[in-house]
Amino acid sequence: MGKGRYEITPDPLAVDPIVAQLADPAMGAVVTFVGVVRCETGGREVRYLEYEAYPEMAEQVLKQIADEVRGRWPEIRDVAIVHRVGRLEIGETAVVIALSAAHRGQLFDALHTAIDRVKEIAPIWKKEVWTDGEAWRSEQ
Amino acid sequence: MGKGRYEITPDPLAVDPIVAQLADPAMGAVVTFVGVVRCETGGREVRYLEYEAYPEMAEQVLKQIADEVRGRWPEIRDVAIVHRVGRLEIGETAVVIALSAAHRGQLFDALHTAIDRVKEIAPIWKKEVWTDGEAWRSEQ
Amino acid sequence: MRITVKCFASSREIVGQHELVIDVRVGATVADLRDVLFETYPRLIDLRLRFAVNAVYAAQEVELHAGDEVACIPPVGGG
Amino acid sequence: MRITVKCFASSREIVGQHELVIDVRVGATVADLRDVLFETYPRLIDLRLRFAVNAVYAAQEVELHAGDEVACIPPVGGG
Repeated sequence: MGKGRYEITPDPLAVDPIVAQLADPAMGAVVTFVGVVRCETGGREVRYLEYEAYPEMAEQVLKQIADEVRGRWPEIRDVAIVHRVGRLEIGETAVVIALSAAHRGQLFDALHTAIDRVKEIAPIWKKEVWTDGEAWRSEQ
Repeated sequence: MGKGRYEITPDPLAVDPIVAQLADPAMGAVVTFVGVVRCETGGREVRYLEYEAYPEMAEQVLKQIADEVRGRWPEIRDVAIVHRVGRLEIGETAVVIALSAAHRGQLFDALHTAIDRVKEIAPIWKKEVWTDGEAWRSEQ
Repeated sequence: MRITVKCFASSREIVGQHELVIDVRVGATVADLRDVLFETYPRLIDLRLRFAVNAVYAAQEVELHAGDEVACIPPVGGG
Repeated sequence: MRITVKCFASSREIVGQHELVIDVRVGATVADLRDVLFETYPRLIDLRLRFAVNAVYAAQEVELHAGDEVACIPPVGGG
């Protein structure tokens, strides 16, 4: 319990290996959030995204987010947050968050909070490259 | 949008192929619920589970659950619910639910509702085989 | 008229088989079929069974037709 | 004393490089370093920058030490 995984990687992301990593015999439920590159943003056609991170800090912040979530919902057994960086095409996965517990209980609220916090505080940046320009974008 | 997938299968389940099946260029977020066989239930040690379904009806009911969820949260783009049957060992996946949307928005509440409804109405039964006995179990 | 009855999980174990063919009078309802089943297999009475007709949950007063498939639905436990 | 400054995303593009080494007086704070950066690269002023010291978010009044690594953190956009 609590092996965790908090990682910034240039490699393509898959959900099953991350879920497998959380496995323990008392785990009965896993929820995941998968963030995917969309073809459109604010009415503009996206060609691709470019993600950049401050990896040493980002991995610490992802772990901090996991600690926040587990502090607030103690029934959470384990948390993994993996974020990709580099150029990502439409349909590619930018982030995977996985939370495990014995029972489904509070997993849904915890998952919602985890992705909100990643977007709020993790030092990761996204440049949108449109057909007619580009910009660094934030939800803040 | 709305290709859907509602299936009862004896085969092992993986998350990534189900997420991939929901993919469309305007999809930005997917959430999944993965139900896993636990080693323990109500203080009893579980040896394995035996799932049984009425497949023709169960697949219709899974589609009905997806329609309910999409009716209540219209921003949901697509839904997949796949449930395994047969003998499942500790750590094996019994059910995968995946919901996609353009943005994360209401995905978390919708996912919570979807798994609750599967447990409530899908004609699928679970026999727990403990070290000291067995019984058909329901949350109802 | 002949009705196919499908039994699952605990009801299948009590009946001893997955499928039965039962004769009921024309105009019989789900409740009438249920009473036949309860008479033949009294242990079904404790199961809190619901019934489906042709793969759709059906109330006790639903009228059956020749060739219908009725399913015994003990409390479900998916997920 | 020498401070390493790491720049990311829009701040990296404005500065033109990922890493700077900047000399500040002993006892200088994050705010002092920020002012040096703003004087040299005035376009940073519009970015709503936050700062991290040794990979932890730091308030403006935090005092720096020789060898610290300060990061310019424009509004983040992960996920």
